Amino acid sequence: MIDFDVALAAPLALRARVRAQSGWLGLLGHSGVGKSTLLRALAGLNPAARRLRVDDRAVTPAALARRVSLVSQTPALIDHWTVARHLRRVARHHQAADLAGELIGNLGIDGLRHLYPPQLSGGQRRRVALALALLRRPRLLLLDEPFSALDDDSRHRLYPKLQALTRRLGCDVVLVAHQIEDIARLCDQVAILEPDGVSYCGALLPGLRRYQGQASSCSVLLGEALSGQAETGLLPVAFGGRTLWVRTPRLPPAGTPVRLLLHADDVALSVAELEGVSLMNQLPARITGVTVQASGVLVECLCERQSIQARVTGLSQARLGLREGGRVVLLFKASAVSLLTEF
Amino acid sequence: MIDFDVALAAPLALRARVRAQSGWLGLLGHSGVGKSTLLRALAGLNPAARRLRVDDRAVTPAALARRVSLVSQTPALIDHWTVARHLRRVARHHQAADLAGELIGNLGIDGLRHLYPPQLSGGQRRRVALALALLRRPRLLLLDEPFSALDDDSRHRLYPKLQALTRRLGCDVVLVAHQIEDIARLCDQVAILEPDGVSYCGALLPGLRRYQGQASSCSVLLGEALSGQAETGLLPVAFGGRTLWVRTPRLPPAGTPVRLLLHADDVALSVAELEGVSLMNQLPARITGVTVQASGVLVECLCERQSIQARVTGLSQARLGLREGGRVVLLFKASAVSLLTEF
Amino acid sequence: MPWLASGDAQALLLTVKLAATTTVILVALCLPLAWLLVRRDPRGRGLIQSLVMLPLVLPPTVLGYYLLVAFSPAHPPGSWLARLFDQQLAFSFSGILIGSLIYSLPFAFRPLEAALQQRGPALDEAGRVLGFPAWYRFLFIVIPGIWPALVSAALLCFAHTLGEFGVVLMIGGNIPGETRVLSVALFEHVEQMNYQAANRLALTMMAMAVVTVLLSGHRHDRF
Amino acid sequence: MPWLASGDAQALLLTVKLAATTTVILVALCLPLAWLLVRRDPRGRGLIQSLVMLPLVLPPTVLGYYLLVAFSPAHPPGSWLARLFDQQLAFSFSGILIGSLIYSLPFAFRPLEAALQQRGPALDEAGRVLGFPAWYRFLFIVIPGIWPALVSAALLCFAHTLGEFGVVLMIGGNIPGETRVLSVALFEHVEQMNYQAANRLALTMMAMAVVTVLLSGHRHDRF
Amino acid sequence: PPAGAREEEGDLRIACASNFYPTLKKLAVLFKEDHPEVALDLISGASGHLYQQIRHGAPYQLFLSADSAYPAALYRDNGSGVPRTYALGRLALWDPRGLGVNGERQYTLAIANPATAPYGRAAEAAIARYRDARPAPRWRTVVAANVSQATQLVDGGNADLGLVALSLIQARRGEYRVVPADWHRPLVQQGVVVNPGDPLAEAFMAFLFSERAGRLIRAAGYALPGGSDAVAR
Ligand SMILES: Nc1ncnc2c1ncn2[C@@H]1O[C@H](COP(=O)(O)OP(=O)(O)OP(=O)(O)O)[C@@H](O)[C@H]1O
Ligand SMILES: Nc1ncnc2c1ncn2[C@@H]1O[C@H](COP(=O)(O)OP(=O)(O)OP(=O)(O)O)[C@@H](O)[C@H]1O
Ligand SMILES: [Mg+2]
Ligand SMILES: [Mg+2]
Repeated sequence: MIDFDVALAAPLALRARVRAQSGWLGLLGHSGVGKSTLLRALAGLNPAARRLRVDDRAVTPAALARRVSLVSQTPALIDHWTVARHLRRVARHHQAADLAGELIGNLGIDGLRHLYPPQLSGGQRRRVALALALLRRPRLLLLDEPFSALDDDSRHRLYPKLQALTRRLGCDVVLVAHQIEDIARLCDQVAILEPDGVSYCGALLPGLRRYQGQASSCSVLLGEALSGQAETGLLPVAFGGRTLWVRTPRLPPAGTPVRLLLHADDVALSVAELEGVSLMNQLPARITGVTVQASGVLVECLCERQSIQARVTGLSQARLGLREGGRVVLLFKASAVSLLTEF
Repeated sequence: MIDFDVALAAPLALRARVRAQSGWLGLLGHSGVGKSTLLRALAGLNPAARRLRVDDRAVTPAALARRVSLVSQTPALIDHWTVARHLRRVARHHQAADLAGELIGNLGIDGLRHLYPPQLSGGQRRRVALALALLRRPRLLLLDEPFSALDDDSRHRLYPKLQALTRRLGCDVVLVAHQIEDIARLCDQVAILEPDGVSYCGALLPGLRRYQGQASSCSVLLGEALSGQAETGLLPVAFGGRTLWVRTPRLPPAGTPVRLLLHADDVALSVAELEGVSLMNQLPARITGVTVQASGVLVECLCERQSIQARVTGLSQARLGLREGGRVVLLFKASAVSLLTEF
Repeated sequence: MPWLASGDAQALLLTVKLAATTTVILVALCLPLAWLLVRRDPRGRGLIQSLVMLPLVLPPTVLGYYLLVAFSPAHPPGSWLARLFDQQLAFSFSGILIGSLIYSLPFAFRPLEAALQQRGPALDEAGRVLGFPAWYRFLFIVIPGIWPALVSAALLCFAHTLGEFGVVLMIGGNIPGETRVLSVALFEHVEQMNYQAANRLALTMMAMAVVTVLLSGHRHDRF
Repeated sequence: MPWLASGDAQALLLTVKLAATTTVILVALCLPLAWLLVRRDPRGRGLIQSLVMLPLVLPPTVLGYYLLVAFSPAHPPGSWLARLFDQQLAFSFSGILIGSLIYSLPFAFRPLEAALQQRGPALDEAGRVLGFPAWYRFLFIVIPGIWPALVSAALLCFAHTLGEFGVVLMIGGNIPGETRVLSVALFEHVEQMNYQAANRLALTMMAMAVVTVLLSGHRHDRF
Repeated sequence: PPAGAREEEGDLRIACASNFYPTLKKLAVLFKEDHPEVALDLISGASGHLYQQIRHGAPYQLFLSADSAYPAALYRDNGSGVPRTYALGRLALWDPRGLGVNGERQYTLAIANPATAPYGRAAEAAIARYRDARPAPRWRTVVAANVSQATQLVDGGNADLGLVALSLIQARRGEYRVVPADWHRPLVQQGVVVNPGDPLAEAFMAFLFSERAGRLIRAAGYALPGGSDAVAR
């Protein structure tokens, strides 16, 4: 359970109430809206916060500081301690020597032990700060854009490790990230911060849709992994009575419930099922809504009782005669589907 | 012409030689490889650089500092100056009062004028630093992850403005970004920095391919804009004898040569042209190569004398009988193509 | 003839003892006090800051005179102090130590406070984010973080106590082995127009100072 | 009866003039010197640092004596100086000014150097990135950036010159309106067992110090 | 209390005005010949300082002051012994570089501070006396904190002439002229036993008035009380 209620004092007067399930919570908001300020208050670093309630109890900043770890946008480290000394002292102080070795390996900071913080690169500094934050075995971990200096590859390798770790340590996470993809991959829930407070707090997809306006839309599909062949890199997923094909480097065990992400822009429509095409997924569906937008026509379909969106051009809409109640086939490649579930 | 040759001294002994066309050059490299250190040396901030040659002439750090602007990962500002004073003083010092107003508008920092740097959010600070860097009318602009605290939307709105500005000011740009997408959108060329030097410096796509290994592949297509209807958001592009449809919010004037980016993962293959589908682009092509990769089968095709790549699953390859010399139709949505050219 | 007169050697030892004790006590006292002022920022902060400066404003002899009055066992502050220390404070080592402490207070306090004000809060926050308790942050993070300022304050204190003279002369009374420090001895040599001994003593003191400063400088360049 | 004797009022003015001049000159001199040391980090840095401390090590009276020797028009340094300043330095305002400058040098130099060392390079680089020339960065970026340390150094200087006494007494010759400063006047009152006048003067000096410190504190809290 | 100590044994701390200190050191050697068991601590300082210290409990047994005001105050307020004059200081005009007083250029004359030092007061009186007799002399007076600093000013060349203690200069180079004793009030050197009845202090006091001591004191440039102006030269 992530449950807090914070009122910040002027100059950034802001009241933020969030109540969400345990796990990873994405915090969305435009630049300068107050995300970092809110996280600092939650970490007990804003003595001017007018109100601090966590789990429905008033808490002092000092009490918060003990249980909450923050990795800020530009993490502060102790300039006169080496990385090794940071790790050693924090581990000693929180009886976490065992955890230290694991974190060092997972975050790739082994080679940095002898360096002082001013010698670290931006990405290295963040990884060190992340390791230190986890070493404290916090109840709540606050991450303020921790991945922005990592390239896509390293990021994707890091995510499952992080999720496993936080699950094991039993700590909830609030993640601020400007890459929607990071949020979508890691979080089950999001909160949207606006200048007058938290305007949304709940499930991931409605949140993302709300936050991004109609600019980009995506669907989350729920299914169950079937057993596939690892060599092909293709995972068959039971989706209602049908099978979807998902490209993924590692296959989850059969029977795992999986969450799939599909962007409306990656879905094409056809009036009938096709032969002789490389598109692996063809789903017959019923059109439940057609919305004309600046960027195209958003077609909302229902298939196996789940909602899937496709965006096509106005020309195609006219040509195929798409309208509510009509029947279409949804076409998308196995590579268009991403597996959100980390395992 | 971007042309420099820098040798850094220990502890990060690194020799970097880059020679590229004028414009935007992306600098790729893993975290900690020395990108920021290199940029600092190029900005004249590393007095220990053992060798500094620009445009084939040896230069001193001080001379570099005069002509080169740097926006670093955590830009340093003057803590006791308001944003307004920063802008005013830098503008006065570089006779750029006219430019200031424009930058303030474009970068959305108007509301920040009365704030001191410690009060700025991460994204605001970067935007202010960017404005100041441009105000100096540098010959060379060095950007070290300037966009990492901006959300996708703001970023995409910023790009064309930035490109127009740097073109007008006649300044070349070296951009470090961990989001490959940023590089792909903004840069025509990339350099790859590895621990033992610059391993690649040249055109964007081979560079990206080389950097990412075979994980993702994309093609760049050259065409010429035709006149389209702005309301539809669709741009017809003459591609050899055929017409491609590209979704874009703003249409370039007819006759503009355009560069299009197409990811192999967004291209499907079919044995014949299809009817009754929403896919706007169907290009007949000849297969020139088939490569089996861990992540699928990369099919290289030739169409209108340009090379386009598609990645399909091994299953599809077998089903469609794809092999070198065969004929296929390339299928992709209008939204799968991004217009790289900014205008 | 030895380089220093025998009395001067004794004075040298006493001086080093006095200067070192003063420096250690002052730094140990001013660090927490200044930190408290910076952290809590109490209402009376400006007043405390200025009170701390007062010893500097009075000529040392005059300050010494007032201290002498205060230490006098005839009336209250002095009689209490005498009972507390179990001896008369004036004309004893404890007495000149207290005098030195008061007189050198500003040199320790001010630079430390300025440094803590500029770098302390950021250092403290860094430690807080890592989950260390307040005392730990102060001892192991804040103090090493302002090391150059600390060295500079300690040096000022030490050197100032070496040369200090008015207060010590007044409340110490020039008693060999107990309160006769180098500066007093040097003063006497000059007063007696004993120039060779004076020059030697001055050279010795300056050499001590140079060595102290050079030694203390080593840590500066750690980063 | 007026609060201060008429001679004391004159001494007050002279003292403020001396202290203010000393402070301004010292700060203006030490800032660039310290900055040079920090930026260039020359080989002899440690030596310069320790030389600067030397005036502190000698008892003021002794320092004054050596200055007298140096100022003596009978032989070289003094005879040159006398020609340069077109007057004998001893027993003149210029003379006690030079004495004060030398004696207070460490208090200005050390805190400034420590502050410049800790914050200067980062501030300078920020200005460099914005394309400002070196002199501009130093004047408008580095100096305001170490403001608390600068105030603290200036206050130490000022207060120390107010109370300074040994050097001035030695080389000044106690000439009313020219070299008779407050501390000398105060010293005389005590010596003459003129306790009421002494107390008043001491109170006045301490009040001046408190006001100065309180005024200087205002800028501290700008952020 | 010193009264309980054996008569010829123990510590004796003598606080002495700095101008008399060199002479006292010589006297101490003599005294030790007679009293080998006595450890002497000689403490020099400005008479005013020493007075303040004694008033506030300094552990000095005997006080040799250059200014009669302080012993008187001690006698009055502190219950100290009766002040006794053991020597009279003599003022001299010191002209180490032989400039003569009536030359063309302006001279700098160093004197001790009349406000605090007896020699300063004497010098002031002497100057007034001199002015009464002659047209205004061409000199500028600079004031040193005490008489030994005035001597240093002349010695170092910062001042041309000095009106200083004869005891400080008679062994040094250069010309001097002793100022007639009646040009100023007598410069009494007074001794006072801080705690009356202190045997060691009393013993030293008695020694001061012995003939051997008197000879030494006179040789050092002082006159003896009661005696004529019997200074050599
Ligand atoms: N003293 C002040 N006066 C006015 N506004 C202030 C003051 N201090 C901070 N602010 C504002 O408070 C906000 C702080 O935002 P914060 O750093 O929490 O943003 P953020 O959501 O983390 O943004 P980013 O995504 O760019 O990091 C900024 O908009 C800043 O302008
Ligand atoms: N004194 C030193 N000893 C050893 N290595 C050092 C030292 N100083 C810096 N380094 C190394 O130099 C590198 C500096 O990298 P730099 O900051 O240029 O990386 P970067 O490519 O910008 O990385 P990022 O993408 O994370 O910002 C780091 O790998 C760091 O470990
Ligand atoms: Mg932020
Ligand atoms: Mg970097």
